[in-house]
Amino acid sequence: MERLNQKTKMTASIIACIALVVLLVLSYTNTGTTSMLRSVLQLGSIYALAAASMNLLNGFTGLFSLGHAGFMAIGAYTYAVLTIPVNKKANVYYLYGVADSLANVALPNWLGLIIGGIAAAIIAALIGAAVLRLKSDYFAIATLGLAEIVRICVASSPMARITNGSLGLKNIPGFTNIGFIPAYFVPFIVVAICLVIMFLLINCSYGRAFKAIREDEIAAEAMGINLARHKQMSFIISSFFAGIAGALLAMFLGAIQSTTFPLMLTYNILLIVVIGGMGSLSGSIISAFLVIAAKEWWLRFLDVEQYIGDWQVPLLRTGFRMVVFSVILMVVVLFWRQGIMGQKEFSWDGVYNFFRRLKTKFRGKNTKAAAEGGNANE
Amino acid sequence: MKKISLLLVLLLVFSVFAFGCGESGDDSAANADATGISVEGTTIHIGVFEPTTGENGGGGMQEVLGARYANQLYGTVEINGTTYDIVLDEVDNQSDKAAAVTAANQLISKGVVAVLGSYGSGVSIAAGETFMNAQVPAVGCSCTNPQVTLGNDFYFRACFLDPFQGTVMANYAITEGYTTAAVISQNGDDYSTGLATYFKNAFQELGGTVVADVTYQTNESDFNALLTSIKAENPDCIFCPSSIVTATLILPQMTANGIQAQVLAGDTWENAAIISNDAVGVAFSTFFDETDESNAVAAEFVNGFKEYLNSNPQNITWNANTDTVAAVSALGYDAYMAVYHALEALNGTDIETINSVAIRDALVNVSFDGVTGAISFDENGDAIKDTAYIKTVTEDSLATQSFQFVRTQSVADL
Amino acid sequence: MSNQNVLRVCDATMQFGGVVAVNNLNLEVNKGEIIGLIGPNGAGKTTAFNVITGVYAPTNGAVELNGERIVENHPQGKMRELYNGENLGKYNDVKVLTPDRITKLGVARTFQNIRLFKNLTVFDNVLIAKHMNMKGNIFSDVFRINRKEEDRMKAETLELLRILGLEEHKDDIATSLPYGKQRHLEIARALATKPSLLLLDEPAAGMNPQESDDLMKFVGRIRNDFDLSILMIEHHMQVIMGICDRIYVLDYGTLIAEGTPAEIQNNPKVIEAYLGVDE
Amino acid sequence: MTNFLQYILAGISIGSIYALIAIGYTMVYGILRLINFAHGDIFMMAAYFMIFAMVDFMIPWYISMFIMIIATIVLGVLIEKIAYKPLRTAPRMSIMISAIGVSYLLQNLATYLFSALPKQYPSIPILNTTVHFGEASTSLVTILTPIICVGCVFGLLALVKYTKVGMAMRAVSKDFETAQLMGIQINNIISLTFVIGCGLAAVGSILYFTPRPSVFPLAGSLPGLKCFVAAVFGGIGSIPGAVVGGFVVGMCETFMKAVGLSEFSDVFTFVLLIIVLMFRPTGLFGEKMAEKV
Repeated sequence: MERLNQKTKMTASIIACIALVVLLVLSYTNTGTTSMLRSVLQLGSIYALAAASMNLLNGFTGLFSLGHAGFMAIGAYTYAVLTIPVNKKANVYYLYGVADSLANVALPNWLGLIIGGIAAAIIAALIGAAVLRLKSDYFAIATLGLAEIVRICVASSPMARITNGSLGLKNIPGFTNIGFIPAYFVPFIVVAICLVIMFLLINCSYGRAFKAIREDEIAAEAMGINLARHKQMSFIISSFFAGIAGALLAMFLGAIQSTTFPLMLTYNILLIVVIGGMGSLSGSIISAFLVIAAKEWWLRFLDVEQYIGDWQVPLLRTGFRMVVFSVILMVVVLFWRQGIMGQKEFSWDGVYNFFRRLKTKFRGKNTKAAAEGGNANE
Repeated sequence: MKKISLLLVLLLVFSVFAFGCGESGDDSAANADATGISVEGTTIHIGVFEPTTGENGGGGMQEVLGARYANQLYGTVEINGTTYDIVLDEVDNQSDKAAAVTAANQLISKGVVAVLGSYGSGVSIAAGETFMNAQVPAVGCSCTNPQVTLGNDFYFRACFLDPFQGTVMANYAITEGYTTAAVISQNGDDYSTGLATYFKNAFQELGGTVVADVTYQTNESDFNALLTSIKAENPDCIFCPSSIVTATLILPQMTANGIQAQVLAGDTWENAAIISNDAVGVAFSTFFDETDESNAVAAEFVNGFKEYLNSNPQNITWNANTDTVAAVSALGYDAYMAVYHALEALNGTDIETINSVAIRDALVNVSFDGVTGAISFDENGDAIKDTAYIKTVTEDSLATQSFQFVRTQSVADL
Repeated sequence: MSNQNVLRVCDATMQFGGVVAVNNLNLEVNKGEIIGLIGPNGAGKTTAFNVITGVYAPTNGAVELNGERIVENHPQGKMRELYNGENLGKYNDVKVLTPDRITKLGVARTFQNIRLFKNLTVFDNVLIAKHMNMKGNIFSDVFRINRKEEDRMKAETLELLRILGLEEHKDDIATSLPYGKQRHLEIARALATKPSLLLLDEPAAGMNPQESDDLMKFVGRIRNDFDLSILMIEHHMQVIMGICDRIYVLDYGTLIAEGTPAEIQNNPKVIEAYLGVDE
Repeated sequence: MTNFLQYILAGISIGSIYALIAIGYTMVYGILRLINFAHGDIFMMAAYFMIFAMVDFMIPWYISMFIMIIATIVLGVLIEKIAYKPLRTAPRMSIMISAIGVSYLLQNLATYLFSALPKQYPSIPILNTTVHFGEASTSLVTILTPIICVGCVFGLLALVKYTKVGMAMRAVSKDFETAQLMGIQINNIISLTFVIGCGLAAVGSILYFTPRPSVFPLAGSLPGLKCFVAAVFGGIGSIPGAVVGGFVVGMCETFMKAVGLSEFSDVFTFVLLIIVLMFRPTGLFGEKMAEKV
């Protein structure tokens, strides 16, 4: 493993950032045919946040939770209920009417976003005390039950005047310009801020404590780490970001329903986490974009019957895309267990060494010995 | 230190580019405002935005068939001396809202100038904003929720609405002499819950009593306990707006539980999949009747469409293994025809390029005889309809695999 | 050497259902001592460790650290009928600190089957042990408000690794170390919690005579350098006899002998129960 | 009173099917420590096999039944060989994720092959005969279900307790590696577990779909989830626990519906589950497993 010096890394980082930004701007200014790209990027970033927050719990703290959709639902509904403009409430709650206490409430969307996250965190704090004592599989099923409870309660009739019951909410304010920053970039900025916080978290002392719990609970406890408190913390933080991701999803969709947050959503996010690598935030981010782009965009052609001349390409018809997608997932799970990144985070050293290895491979057998000699010197 | 500086650089760069693109961004937005999406070359792309997988995959596919058939018949249009080919771009919204938005964007990025669909209101509501922002008109087929078109100038629809349908069924129940009703609806489903509420309100207003109001979960398949509690109340009729899947589950269980009450339902039940011994006697409202002789357009459509279905075994599979014409197929056809007539209306205008905004403006004034009756749109973009077709399943239906038309019902009949 | 008492185990009994793993154990560790705990396999040595460190609550009995009760229990629930040990009624409080609190009070341990944080680096393994004494909360930590604290922890860790001769391995993944080094690392990690009492569970297991000799010297050194009292379980008799001030012998959960190495070596009970069988 | 009887019948009938399927979950868990998320979907595929045999190939029901059970078992064992076996040494989480992946694949495959529209489950004449109990009426299958369920459970318990194979199964569930060292063919035992679990799912699918004759690609997901809850409730890994769990879940949801709280019947089930887990973290009959330190 060869290391690059600090200056090279810095330059590389700056260049990468600028490249990223330029790409984003290009995707923005080019209207018309790139709108698909734009929505995939936005949705991808939201899923990246959701996956990263799940990874914090599943990959970093070793708590196998299946309740993510529930916390996203809490965030999304809290955001939606608090921010729907007052003059549109009558239109939204057209059947049941709106609860009196909410009739004149319309918070600015940034505040709603934060409250959405906090609401999810509060529920997590309440529930966590009870379910975090459970061992792995039991914890998974308890959180799964939790998500189902949230989903059903949100759509139930006693909640109708708040959540509009089964009818769902619409006219949810979307992304708006922040000063000179156009609305299109808002999700990226919010997600970037959240991800930076998460990166800071996993690299600080508390983050290390989480990893210690994942590696060996008993040893972690023997090192003076309070298991209950740290698990609770991880659960709350993960739920907070899940709530934010849910609220962003509500902003992106503009309309939500309890069925927007089924168990399948949790599974989808889990699969993103697995493909990216359990225990790698950068892996989750990369795989979120890849999976969303593949599922929503690149593989779409599989759903449409195609003809080459008169010959109909076999198998291609409605539903085939999802079959191919799930087969790809299985292949990843079975043969590429580490996912894209394993437990490593993105680093320039990693990229550099990856390309070096590639180069060595391509050079073929003749130079292999020489390359090995070079390695030995390191 | 490294991380902090990285973060700073990131923020700095973000703000710098945000400055830079402020103006250019506005420019492009302004462009979009004027014309939406324009047709390039001589091919007009029309998007088909339907669920072909997921909960509503079955019904969605039948609508796609209707649209495909219409496209087969009316595949070209002549506007100001140029002949344009009309091509359908189909996309699956998976009966899922999150997928619906990207699916809608997929269509926009393919450059469609109009969209047909969807089956199920939830996905239509979710995608409505995308179509509106892209200035592309959409014509809903069987999305009956009022929210679809409300406040969206680019969404039209070819069918009637839930408040109308719920009221119609309440009227029907009262005219048939029923005074007590039980209502079964699906938790989390806007169609089922909305329709049930409209029915309840109207039924009570007309002097009936709702004696039981129960709900079930998505994908639930055991209804014995629910039906037992309904049976205890002994209602005259049971209103059960639900998906086809639920219908096929709940009907046999009603028989098994010995429930004699009249079963009423909404438009979704018009699907050959529900026809069975247990379904005999149910009544539901729908948009269209294939045996309606009074409508020549419909008669022609029915013959042609049956032929189309039988031309390919896969079509029959998609149509629940029969060649009965589903109402949603007729709506798919009508939605296509609405766009087609709007395109025709552009002929003779001094338009240089065909664009989505012009099509939208033309749609506002479209008026034609469709398969499901005369179609023109009101200020919300909803087709003006005043009657629903009540259909039932009889012993004959079992052999013919088709529904029997009972009568038309309108709100004013009482 | 002062005779100040560090650890006292009082009448501790640990019963799993009907099986008595530790029976009425009394044990003392004084400041600066190295105490050996020996006995045949399954004698209940590790269980005794688990009682002291709070992993198990004893069925009956108490544990005192520096004169303060950290663990006390009496038979409860179903155990009330199953319990067949002595000293019923002597301990009436129920106080069981969790392992992390006991570690904070200055008791550190290693494990029989090495329990390192396998996929983390050597440096991180030790750094994690510093977490419990960190000043500040999660917000100041995440947003790097108390960088000094973080720098202090890292400096201390580095210093510790240097003292223990693991500095060159600091960026290696824990499991990539050779077996002996992993044992060293586990001890280093325990030392990073700044304990006053160190419990070592078979530190020389699987080592050859040369390695165990080194380990013995190492244990003696850290006792002096870190001002520790040490309680160790060990099977290597050279190690035990060469280093321990006093030795306790367990057999079938019961204490059968205690005394200086010389006394133990000549104790007929021990020879019968343990040495006679083993060697 | 009639109503009460009717509710009891409904509760017992659904409860015993939950119990049958929950056994599949619990056995696989007992042996592999794996929550087989795909079990509900295997149950759904069994129903499609039956439709194929009886409707598409016109085979009489008594033969179809065997064909279907065998096909389901083959499917289950194939899934085990392809998706679970390679992961035997992997962390628990990976194999659980693989199970979720299989479930996802089966649902999508069913949608692709059979379309999302419901298919009519063929009627088995004998099972559909109506039986009267005073004023309460029910079909024969409702009565048969608990009987078959109890029969299967006793058979299974006898197998586990008194046969050599059963002893091997118990050994494997206690300690994988030691069992292997004792000369037990682990792979055969695991396959056998899947054979039994899937066989019961197949039987369960006949009993489930005969009175609820509609099959669609997601038909297995909700019953699957509930049976899974039932298994955990009873203490996953314990066969009598799964049976008790199945009946409790079935009864609870029936009576929640009976008292007019249909909306919250599933909520109640999950709340009950969480409460039970809080007081008995390994379910009602689950073994406490202390981790060795």
